[in-house]
Amino acid sequence: MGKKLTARKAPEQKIGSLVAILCIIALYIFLFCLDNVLPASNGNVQMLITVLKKGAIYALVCVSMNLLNGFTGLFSLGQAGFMLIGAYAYAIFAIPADQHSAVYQYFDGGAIQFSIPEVLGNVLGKNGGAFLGALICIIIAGCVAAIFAALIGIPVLRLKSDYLAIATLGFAEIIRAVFQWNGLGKITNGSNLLRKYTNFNDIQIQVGGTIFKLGTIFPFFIATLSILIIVLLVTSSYGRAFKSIRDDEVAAEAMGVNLFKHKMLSFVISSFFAGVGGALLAMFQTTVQAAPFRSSMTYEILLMVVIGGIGSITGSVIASFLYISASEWWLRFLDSGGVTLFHTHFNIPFFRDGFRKVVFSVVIMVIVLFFSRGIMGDKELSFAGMIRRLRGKKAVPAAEGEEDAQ
Amino acid sequence: MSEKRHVLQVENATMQFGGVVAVNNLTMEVNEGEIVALIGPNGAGKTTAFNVITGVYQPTNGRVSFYEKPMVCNHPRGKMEKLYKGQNPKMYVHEHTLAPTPDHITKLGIARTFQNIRLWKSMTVFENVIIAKHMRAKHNIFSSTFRVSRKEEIRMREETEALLREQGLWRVKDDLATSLPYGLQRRLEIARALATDPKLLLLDEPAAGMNPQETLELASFIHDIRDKYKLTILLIEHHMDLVMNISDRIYVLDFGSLIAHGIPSEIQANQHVIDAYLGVVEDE
Amino acid sequence: MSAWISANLPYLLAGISVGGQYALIAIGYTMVYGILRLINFAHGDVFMVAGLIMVYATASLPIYISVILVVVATVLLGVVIEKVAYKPLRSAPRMSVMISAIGVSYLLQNCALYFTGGLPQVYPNIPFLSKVVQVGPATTKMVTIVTPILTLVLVFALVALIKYTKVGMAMRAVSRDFETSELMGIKINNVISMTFVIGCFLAAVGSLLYFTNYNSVIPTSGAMPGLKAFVAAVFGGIGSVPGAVIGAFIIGICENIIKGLGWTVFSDAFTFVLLIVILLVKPTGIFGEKATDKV
Amino acid sequence: MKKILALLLAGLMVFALAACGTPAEPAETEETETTEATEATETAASGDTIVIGVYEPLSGDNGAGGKQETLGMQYANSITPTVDINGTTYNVKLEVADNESSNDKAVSAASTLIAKGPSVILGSYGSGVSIAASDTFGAAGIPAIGVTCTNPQVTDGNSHYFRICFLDPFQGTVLANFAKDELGASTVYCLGQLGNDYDQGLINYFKQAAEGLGMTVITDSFPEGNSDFNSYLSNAKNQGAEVIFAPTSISYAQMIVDQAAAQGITMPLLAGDTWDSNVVLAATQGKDVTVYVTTFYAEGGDVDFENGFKDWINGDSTNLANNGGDDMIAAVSVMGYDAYYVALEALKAAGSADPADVLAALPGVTYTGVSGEIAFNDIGDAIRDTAFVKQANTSDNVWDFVKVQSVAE
Repeated sequence: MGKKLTARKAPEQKIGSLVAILCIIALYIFLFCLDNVLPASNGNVQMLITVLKKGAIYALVCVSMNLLNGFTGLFSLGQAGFMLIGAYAYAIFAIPADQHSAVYQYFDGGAIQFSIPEVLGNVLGKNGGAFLGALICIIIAGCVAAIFAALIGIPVLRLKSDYLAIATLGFAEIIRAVFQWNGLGKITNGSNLLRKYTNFNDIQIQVGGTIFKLGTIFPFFIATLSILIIVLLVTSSYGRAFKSIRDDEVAAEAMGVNLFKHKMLSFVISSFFAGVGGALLAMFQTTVQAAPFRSSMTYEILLMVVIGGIGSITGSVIASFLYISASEWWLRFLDSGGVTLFHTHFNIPFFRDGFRKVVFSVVIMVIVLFFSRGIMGDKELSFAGMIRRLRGKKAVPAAEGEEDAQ
Repeated sequence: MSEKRHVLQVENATMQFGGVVAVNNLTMEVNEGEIVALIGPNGAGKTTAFNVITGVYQPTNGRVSFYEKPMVCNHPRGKMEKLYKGQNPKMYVHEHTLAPTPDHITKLGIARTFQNIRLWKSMTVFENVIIAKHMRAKHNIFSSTFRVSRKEEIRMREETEALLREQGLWRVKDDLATSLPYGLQRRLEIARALATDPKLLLLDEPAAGMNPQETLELASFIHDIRDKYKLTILLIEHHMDLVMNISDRIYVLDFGSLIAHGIPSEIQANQHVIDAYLGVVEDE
Repeated sequence: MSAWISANLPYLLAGISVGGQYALIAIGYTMVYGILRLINFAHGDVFMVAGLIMVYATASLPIYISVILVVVATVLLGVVIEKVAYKPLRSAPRMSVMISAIGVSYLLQNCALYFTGGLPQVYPNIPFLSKVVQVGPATTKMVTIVTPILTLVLVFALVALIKYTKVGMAMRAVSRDFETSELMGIKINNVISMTFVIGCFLAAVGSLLYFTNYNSVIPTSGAMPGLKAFVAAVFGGIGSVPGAVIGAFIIGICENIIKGLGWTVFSDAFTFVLLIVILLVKPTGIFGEKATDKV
Repeated sequence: MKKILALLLAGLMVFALAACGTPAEPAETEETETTEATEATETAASGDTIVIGVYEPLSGDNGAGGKQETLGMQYANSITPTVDINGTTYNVKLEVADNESSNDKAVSAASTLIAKGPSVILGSYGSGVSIAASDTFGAAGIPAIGVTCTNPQVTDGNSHYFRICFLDPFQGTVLANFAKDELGASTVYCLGQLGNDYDQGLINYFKQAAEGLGMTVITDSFPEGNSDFNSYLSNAKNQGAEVIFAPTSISYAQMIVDQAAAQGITMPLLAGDTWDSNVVLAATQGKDVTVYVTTFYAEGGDVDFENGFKDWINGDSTNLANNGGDDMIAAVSVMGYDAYYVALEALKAAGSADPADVLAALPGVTYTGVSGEIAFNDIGDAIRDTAFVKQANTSDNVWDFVKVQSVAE
């Protein structure tokens, strides 16, 4: 009977997975072309690359927050704090040794005097060192964030709903103050920027005599991998247990789900990926400072999660790409005093600095008010589901559906 | 199995909320294979007793043993030492305090249903049942996430399928739990409890909201599952027909205290019980 | 001794005054939470907008009319926000309403940014409040002394209102049980509007005091006081008015003592540490009611 | 209820389906977007227009300063809207991108600018954002001219970032000398914003210099969003400070001045170039405070420029609002003005609008601007050895020139 069960994958699902994989491949080829074939001098390619990178990073962070808020029902607002930890942990271990005196200019070159990409670079060559070193630093970043989460979680996860939210929010603020403290300056550089560490531009491969840049593929690679792991987790037995806690804690406990253990797992894993996201953000920004990781960053992530749909991974991914593109790219013309259409410039009186943000917040309000369950609700966008719908069959709840990658 | 073992022993259990004594010095036992009913008027403390047994509340005083091994034990402490209104405050002072969480107790082999159905709303019937299998599966978060313990997952799915088929819920397996009709929801809650492989099943008003026909079916259903899964059953119920029909023994609570216990015919004749119920034999 | 007092009195004065301002904002949080179970993230920004209205109003109107205008306009703003952003979501999941609150907060901040052009606006001097006075060895603005007194007066008035008037009774009923109150014929919408009226009225008064003390209004002016006030509300047990006030004073005073002790880096962090410690000891705050989940 | 829910779900599905086309394949949609935008760039580049990117904070903590700096550039652009390169006259177009004073927005803002195809970029006010965007400019091969970013790290370790202002080590030393020589201080209380690299960096250099001069320095910092400075001012008083050095951003400056006056703090307040703003000046009016700032330019340096600038500001309500409501000339505006001309010089020297040529030509550019001689050293920093010290006149709403301070190094 068991064989029947596992073997009985619907044909749509097979096709769906195939389409999803093809799409990922196509996406990666496109990203590769973006970095290497399309002219780098073209500003719009630059802009597209920027938005895609940042979108991928936020997609990962949103999914990690969704795991906590959407799938486990833990209302936590500490995401920016864990991203901060990840960003710092990454940067600290990836600053080349000879740059320490410049970066830690007020702290005698800092306490840590080696760089993982560099150490590896001595063995694997510069490119290999940068790639593997960045990877290891990212994992370290995730682990440090996870360790912090485990320590915070022990006391804090006993709290319920809004009290948990405010406690985690407070924790994020505490972390920010600690990282800005001059007392830890030898490690965190106090209020000053960490910079010069391995960033996306350093990720490249050399085939023969040509160098191929992988700066855009890299964040997508990490984000896809991380999101894939989260998807696997959510669809596993543990993921179901998380959802049972979200739906009804008392019933979950009565059915043998250890609340503390599962909440802790979800919290730690979510923080791990928030840390990874923070590390990627550090790579993207090329500088790290604690100041931007304030509570408004958490709110922004939460907004994306809710716009995408709480409990929908594809929703989070879609929403973060849309959000980042809209806020950082598509709406920028609103700031510039007018629009240029068909080679004519129209001056529009309201269009001045800040109008973009006003319009953007109005758009957000409209979405929140009229699509209060978000773009996707708690459903997933799946190719299998689409095929089914196209065939006019009855839609099956999407939990079993295949993920589309990004 | 000549002599019957005590599956559950509740000794001197008192549950006090602030100054309110919800359960007072309750002592009861359930033997292997029995169907025992806990009855009493509304607000008598029946569900509170269930919550004490299943670890939702820690009793203020008293002990609960499962298969003659202490499982829950407490005595009045801290603020409660002065506030305590129940009996035997010193009785368990020298014993180890035991306060397992509900999931721990479920793992020992006690499963329950809820008075107001508590199914997982956003999940399908199938998922509702398979989650109850989660705790006994041999896996950890890594093996489960990376599908290393796929065999375990397959086993869980098979067992869930078997259980759902037995309970006649297979054809609705992909429906949302909350979209089922009321009777099926109750049935699903029992199925979910059974999925935890319990030895003792606690049913909190399984017949609430059912018509006489359904109630009649429920009686035989309870008998069936008792025999089939070798269960011991403790239930709270207001439908006296059902209670009298299926119970081996009955405990009667009123205002938190035990006022009577015995076989159904004894209870029916007991004046205390009649007084307590006076006119409110059947609710709803 | 007198040297010690003259050295430390300013911290205490600052603490009490800050506490009073937090208290006035915190009441808005706590009342809305008590009734709607909503963390009204926009409240801090309503407070900021009240400051801006004052700045713009005094540009063309005499100061006393401006003060009245500020109070009226702020109350109106609060009610409008409730009607537009929260009411349509009454049956939606709680998270959606909260997101709506965050959205409103964004909108208010961004509108403020648009209108002020991001420049700090100088808050006008209110004649009586801005006067510099001598308190023992310390010099301070009149508003520092007025704040705690006015706060306490308003809080007592509010507590009396909640306790003895019909609308107060309705509020208490609604905060107990939303559905039942509705069934009992209480006009929920009126009660909720009333909550926002009171909350915004106090925020407006708070903004008059706060910005007289710290005379600069920027679009994010409301964020920190809002967050602190919310912490104060949680600290005292969210939903409880006296709790919020006591929490606010404790936080205001502690914060300034910490600054005086030289731990300035951690003055904000300390507030949150205090909060987390309190929550661990009393998971629902000092005066919060224990949440009972009927099984 | 069910019906509504079903309807909602149906609506969602339609929306989801509609959404599928867009986000499932972000690549495709964004590609079309690209081609559109490419056309726009082409029109800009194919004509006789040269784009100069203005990378400034127009919102956030440094919004006020960024706006004033931008005004200087816009004024310069209004006077000299064209540039002759090798005999051809090109129109110069300023493209402004707001970096929101925040590092996490810096990269996107920089990319936005690059998308407009600039030959050179000016900015930013605030060093942190400049450093954050530096690599993005560098990767695109576009040179940048820092206007008032004073942190040494901006130009350190790269070849594409230049700047026309003095540096923090210089400014810190100037301020320390001033505190010692003119104010006769022996104990200085330094107050900066926690997490702000400008504040902390300048305090650090000040501290080094001041301790070298034998002064006692007490440092303190306040968290972001703080508005109650009474306790900090009490700290300064209780610790026996004779001067308060508070190189904060403008919005905090305003509150510090006001609260110092209310607390009756009579010791001088000393600050760096950020405080040289009419907003700070306005806060001092009618109050018993002493405020000194070091800055790049003192009013009266170039009367023609000043009159022209004031007329221009007063002629447009938006400009007036951006300048903080009056026609005070901020030193950052002057620097913005000079930066624009340095950029034009660089374009002329390069002989083309190609960023690579401009980059090659920039190190050799010299220009005599309103703020003085501008020439670059090996690192790309301006060679400057003087700073102006000004004092706030609390009754006339003007800055009084105090002295020109320089360090012999």
